[in-house]
Amino acid sequence: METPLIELREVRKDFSGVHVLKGISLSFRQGEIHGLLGENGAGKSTLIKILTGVYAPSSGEILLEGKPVTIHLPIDAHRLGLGAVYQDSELAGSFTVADNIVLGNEPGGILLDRGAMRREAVAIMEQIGLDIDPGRRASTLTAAEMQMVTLATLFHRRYKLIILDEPTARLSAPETRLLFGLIERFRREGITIIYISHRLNEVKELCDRATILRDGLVSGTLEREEIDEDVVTQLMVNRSSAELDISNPGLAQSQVILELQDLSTDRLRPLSIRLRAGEILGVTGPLGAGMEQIERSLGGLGAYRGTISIDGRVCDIGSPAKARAAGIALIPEDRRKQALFPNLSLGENVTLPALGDLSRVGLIGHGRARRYARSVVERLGILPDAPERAMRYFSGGNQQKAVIGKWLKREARAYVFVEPTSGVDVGAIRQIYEIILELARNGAVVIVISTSVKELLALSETIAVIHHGAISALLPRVKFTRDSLLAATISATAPAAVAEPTAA
Amino acid sequence: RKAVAADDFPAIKSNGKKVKVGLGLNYGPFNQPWRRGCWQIAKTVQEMGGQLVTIRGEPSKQSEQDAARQLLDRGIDVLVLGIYSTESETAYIVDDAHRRGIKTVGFMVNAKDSPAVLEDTWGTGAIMGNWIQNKLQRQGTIVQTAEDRGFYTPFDQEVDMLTLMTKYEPRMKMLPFMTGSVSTTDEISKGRENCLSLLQAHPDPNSLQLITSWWWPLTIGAAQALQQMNRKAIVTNHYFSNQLLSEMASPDSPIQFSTDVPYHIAGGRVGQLAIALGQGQDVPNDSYMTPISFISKDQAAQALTELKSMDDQAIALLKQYGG
Amino acid sequence: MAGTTVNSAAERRAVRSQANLALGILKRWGTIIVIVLVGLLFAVLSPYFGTVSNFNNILFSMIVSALVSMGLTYVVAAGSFDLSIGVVVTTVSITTALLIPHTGWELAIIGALVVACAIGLVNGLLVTYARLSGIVSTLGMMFVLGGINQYLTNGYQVPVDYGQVAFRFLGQGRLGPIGFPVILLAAVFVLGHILSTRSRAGHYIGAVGDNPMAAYYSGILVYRWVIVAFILSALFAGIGGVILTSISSSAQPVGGEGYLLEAFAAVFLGATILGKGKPHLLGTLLGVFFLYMVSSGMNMVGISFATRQLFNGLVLILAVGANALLNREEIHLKFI
Amino acid sequence: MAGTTVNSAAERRAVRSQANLALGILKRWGTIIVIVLVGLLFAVLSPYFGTVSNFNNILFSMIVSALVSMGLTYVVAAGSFDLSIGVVVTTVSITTALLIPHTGWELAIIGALVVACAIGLVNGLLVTYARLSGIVSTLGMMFVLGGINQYLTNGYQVPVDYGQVAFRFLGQGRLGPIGFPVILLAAVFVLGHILSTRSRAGHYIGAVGDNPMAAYYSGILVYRWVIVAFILSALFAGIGGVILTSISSSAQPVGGEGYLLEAFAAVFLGATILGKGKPHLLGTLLGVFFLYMVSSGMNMVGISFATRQLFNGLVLILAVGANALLNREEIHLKFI
Ligand SMILES: Nc1ncnc2c1ncn2[C@@H]1O[C@H](COP(=O)(O)OP(=O)(O)OP(=O)(O)O)[C@@H](O)[C@H]1O
Ligand SMILES: Nc1ncnc2c1ncn2[C@@H]1O[C@H](COP(=O)(O)OP(=O)(O)OP(=O)(O)O)[C@@H](O)[C@H]1O
Ligand SMILES: [Mg+2]
Ligand SMILES: [Mg+2]
Repeated sequence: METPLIELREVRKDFSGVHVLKGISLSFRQGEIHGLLGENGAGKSTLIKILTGVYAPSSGEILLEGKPVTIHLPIDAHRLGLGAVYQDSELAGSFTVADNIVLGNEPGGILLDRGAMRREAVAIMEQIGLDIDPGRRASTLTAAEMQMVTLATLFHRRYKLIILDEPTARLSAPETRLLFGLIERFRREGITIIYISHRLNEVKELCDRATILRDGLVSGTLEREEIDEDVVTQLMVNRSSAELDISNPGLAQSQVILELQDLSTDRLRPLSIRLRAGEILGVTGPLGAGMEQIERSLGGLGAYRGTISIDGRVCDIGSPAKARAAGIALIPEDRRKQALFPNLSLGENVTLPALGDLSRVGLIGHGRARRYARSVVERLGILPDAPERAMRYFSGGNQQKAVIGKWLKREARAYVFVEPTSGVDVGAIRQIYEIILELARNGAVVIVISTSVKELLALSETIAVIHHGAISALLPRVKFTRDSLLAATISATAPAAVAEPTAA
Repeated sequence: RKAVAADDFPAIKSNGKKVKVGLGLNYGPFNQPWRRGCWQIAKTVQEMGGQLVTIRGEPSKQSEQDAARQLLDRGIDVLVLGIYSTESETAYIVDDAHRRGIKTVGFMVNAKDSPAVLEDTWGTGAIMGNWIQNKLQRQGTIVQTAEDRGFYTPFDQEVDMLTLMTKYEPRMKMLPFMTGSVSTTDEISKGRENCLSLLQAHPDPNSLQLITSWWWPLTIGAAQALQQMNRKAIVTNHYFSNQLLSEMASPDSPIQFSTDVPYHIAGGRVGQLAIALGQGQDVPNDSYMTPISFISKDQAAQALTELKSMDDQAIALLKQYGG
Repeated sequence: MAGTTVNSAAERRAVRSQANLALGILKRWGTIIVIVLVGLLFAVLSPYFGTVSNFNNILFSMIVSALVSMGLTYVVAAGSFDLSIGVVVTTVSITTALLIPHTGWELAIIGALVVACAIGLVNGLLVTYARLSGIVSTLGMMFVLGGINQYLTNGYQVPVDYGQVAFRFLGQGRLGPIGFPVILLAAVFVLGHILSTRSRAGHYIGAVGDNPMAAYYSGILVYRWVIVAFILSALFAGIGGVILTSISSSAQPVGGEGYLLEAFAAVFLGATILGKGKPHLLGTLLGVFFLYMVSSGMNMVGISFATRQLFNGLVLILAVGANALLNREEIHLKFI
Repeated sequence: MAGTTVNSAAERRAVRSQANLALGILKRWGTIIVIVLVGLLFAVLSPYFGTVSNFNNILFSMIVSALVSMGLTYVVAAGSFDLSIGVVVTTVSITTALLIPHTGWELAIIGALVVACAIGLVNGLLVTYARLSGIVSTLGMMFVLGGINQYLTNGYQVPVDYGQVAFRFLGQGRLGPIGFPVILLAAVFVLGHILSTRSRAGHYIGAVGDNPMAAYYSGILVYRWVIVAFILSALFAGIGGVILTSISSSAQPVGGEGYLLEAFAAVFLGATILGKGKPHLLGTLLGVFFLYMVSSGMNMVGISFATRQLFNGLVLILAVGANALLNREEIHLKFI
């Protein structure tokens, strides 16, 4: 058989004594789409960062088309034709979208050719059907838009290998389609793709082969036809996928807790809805439809019209602090920017909202705090279970778990989760779902804003689909099947939406 | 020439008793007079059979006080208190010293319950005023500059003295004080900038007759400004320095008169007082003023050579004390 | 999965612990080791350095600087800068000296510290609600206070009556071998340390400094804690001012600015101590101690002004460097 | 979905544009308006302020400070601090003055600027590869250079022979009404401006300062550009030093430190100019001009030291404030 494009031999990596990759040997064939799966903290991102020169391996070697190569810096990788969109890719906030797309590979010599830069960027954006004002400052983009722009950066260099680290974590169904289109195009151009995701169905749909990492080791590589929920789950977290299935038994009680009356913003048409104790409302829709407006209003992040009342009391939610006081907890989507304190320890991160309860006479009991942190870490199975370790050292999924962990203690009346399981492995997803259901069981209202159909079907008791800033469908979960919901999210005039909104 | 108040300094003789004198060397690059002072203290102490204990510090209050406190642990009989800290600021050190039976003497600054040798600021002001008034025949406009007020008290005293003398001259006008920043900044440029805008504000050639600068870098700045705007005005200066004197010596420089504090004389007197104190001779807690030297343009060259030779000697001697 | 967690976690713990044995100590103690070594060097070079009374001297010298630096620590931890602290020392010192004759020393101190807090409050408001750059606004404040100091004193020093025994004891008194102000410093440090490690204020300030956006989303009153940080910084500087007044039985019209650079050196040097990588009070204190120890040591050894500065700089770079080189982050992208 | 983004994007554009019409102008010009107003104030108070020759004087006075500040702009833009720039002025000035007698002025200048770049390089290496905190290492460098300056000069000024007509022309010459150094400044500014707005270096330095991680991932050699920024800052300070030597026909052993605070004020004041919110060369230049205009104005009006400082501070706060208050983004969470 022909020489693989990339071959990894016995790649090891330890971060100052912590062994993360324990000897990975793996090869990627010319032009294949190779899925990479594994529980949170298994070492996927680390592996591809080594492959692209972000980290240096502790030992082992990398062969490109049979020849050993050394990759010290990302630029070396780019030169060798290895491109990647990392899980923690970011944009330069004060730069324009165009500048970001061509960043690092601008046309022109010592002096930049701004005109050409913009033209190239616009060309790329048209090519991939991305419609954002190229002159916009990147800091004004939504998480999903940022992700798409990050993807666009792959198009201004010629790559042999493209690595996508959980690209769909921040995308909704329609953009995911768009992305798959792009991947298809890469495949046709014979570009090899490494596709990291926790969404098995995506991997099944796309990949020719899939490798499962577990705890820093390859626990198996599957051919396309072998890829199957159970096998993969087994290899990943050695449990059968059946164990991980979960659904909302219907926890809604009678009394109404959260009531929105004609809630509206510049980008959200008046919306009225009453949510009962224990009710979990799932909200979905395409990018830019206005889902985020609900979260912003409830979180006190933006001005809104209409009233929000909790337990019958109308409350003014002008700021996150007020929202918090009113009993609303927002678990935002962009964890790195909006939820995590990278240089504080895992322990400090999860205890922060609970400090009040952990202190006596205004003094925080260190012992208490430590015990509490441990309990959270254990309950969520955050790996490594090192509460004293700085948050930035944790893997994407573990960071997400920590974000959820922040809110375990606080008794809020209403919780708003945005993409609660983005980048979380199947095992952990179940734990997070259990926590969410637990919150509902204890009589809180939960709103889950998510673009994962599977997630909504598993968690919600009621589901709202939003299009162009208005609810196009608001129905009990039972009224939906996977396909009908998917259809409903993609176009406003899907069958499910025909049924008149009668819920709650 | 000598100043009147400076003349009554007691004649002091060593009675042979061995004395350890503590002295902090806290002069920096701009403090060459201060160094000449230390030089004479050291010299006198040696000549009168005493032993000098030094600590090399930095030119700052903090460092000066640190050095003083550290010297108290060096088994000294007499402590010389230096120039940066005022009488109040060193009071606690003096009290501590006296508690330990260590005598104290102030060098160019008063010290609590101690004798001291002082810079004759009032005299300097008076001499300067006297010269200016004669030069201008008691008519015309003058302006003063020095370091920021409160930064170095003697300057403030001299400025006030001259202002006062001018008040009594109906045909003389004193413009508002031109503040010249502090020694951590580029004072020559500062002096130049200030003077430039001053001249801007007084474009009429005979709207300003004379600039008195109490600190030599500011003087040089002022002189440069005058040349740059080619304006004619007399510049007078306080404090010698090699640069100042060589500038003053050059024929086309507007600097015509300069006073100076002969630190070397003061140093000698401090040395004598220190020995006397250490030997238990009785010395009243009086402050003695230092004579004032002042030169006109034609004397600048000679003053420069004297200054240079003194500096060389000073460096040579103080080397052995880590100067 | 529970299974895997346990043993993988177990493994990791094992690995970690043995790794710690190897590097951990050095990492934590890198800077401190340098400090100790430098100390030993001086002790060898000069017989007078390693003495108790010299140790006391060092502590005594660093009091005001330590207080100012500790205050600054909070502001830097909150993610801003405060350039006005130096002048605050002077302003508070003047206020104290001016008040004493009228109100007696107890009220004078209280009054002066209230003034300090007011200044901090204004700084805080400017930086938060008024949305000004911390550097520019505190620089502006520095000038404003400088002006006010001139108005208050006309450039003359304000004496404190030598008869004010009780007040002068604060700065000049001794308990046994130890100077009383040193004890004050210790007390303030302990309080400050508790505040920053054990109190909610401390944690929130840290959180705001680390990621203000996240803090905001978590419903932390970001502005409040930034303002608190500025008040603390001014208050600490104020305490320094009061002690300074007592030490020098007077208030000087200028001079406080000198503490500014020292404070910054101390805070950022301190941040590297104990491998924390972010400003913390203990580190700052050790940082100040280091700076003053070096300066005292150089006094003792008696080296020339030039060498002195050279050494100062090299030793500073060395201390931070020692630590930086040991704490090899995977990717290092922080340049402040 | 294409649809939705289109009109949402469109909406946003629409909203923005109409907002611009209302506030935009003020936003962009807030600080500048204050500057102009202050200028007018002085022009009213003193008939001699608004003259061409005074304008020249202001420009002439600000040359060195402007060069230092412009250099610092690059470092701040790259996300670090450089506290050594002030002393670099002195060191380079000394080097120039020392070299001239031996090498002639042309080579002396080249040599001195090479020294400057070397210093910048060392700073850069310390902050990147050696992973030191920018503040501490450049502070250390500041001390080291201070010491070296002493060694080079023994604390005496280094004179430049009055016969060095060509060299002295650089700083003291005039072309018509305009001082030659002012022309030099203008030239350097234009080059620097092109460098930062049009060149790859400027673009990447900005990217690194904005988000080093993003820059690193996109294959930008982060360390290289940080180092370049430090070299530029030292180089600009060096040019300042050379001109200073020429202006004052001598090199002083100390004094450069004074430019440091001015530079920081200018850079962060400048960052608010034209509503950019991040440091840029034009802003810095205007910032310096503002500071020197105010000081010259106050000299003319002849106000007391106290009032002078007060005014200085208030006007500084006002200038930044004017702009900050107008630029009301959703949430303001930047406190430096
Ligand atoms: N810079 C770092 N320093 C120290 N430890 C690190 C660092 N980066 C990652 N780790 C550790 O390495 C392990 C693997 O991290 P990695 O990001 O590769 O996991 P992952 O497979 O990508 O998980 P996820 O699916 O959550 O993204 C984790 O335990 C993480 O804590
Ligand atoms: N220590 C001093 N205190 C007060 N005024 C002084 C002091 N020294 C000098 N002056 C004043 O300065 C002026 C010049 O002083 P000085 O006496 O040295 O010069 P003179 O008397 O003119 O010359 P000469 O003393 O030849 O005989 C005199 O008006 C004198 O009053
Ligand atoms: Mg990952
Ligand atoms: Mg001075």
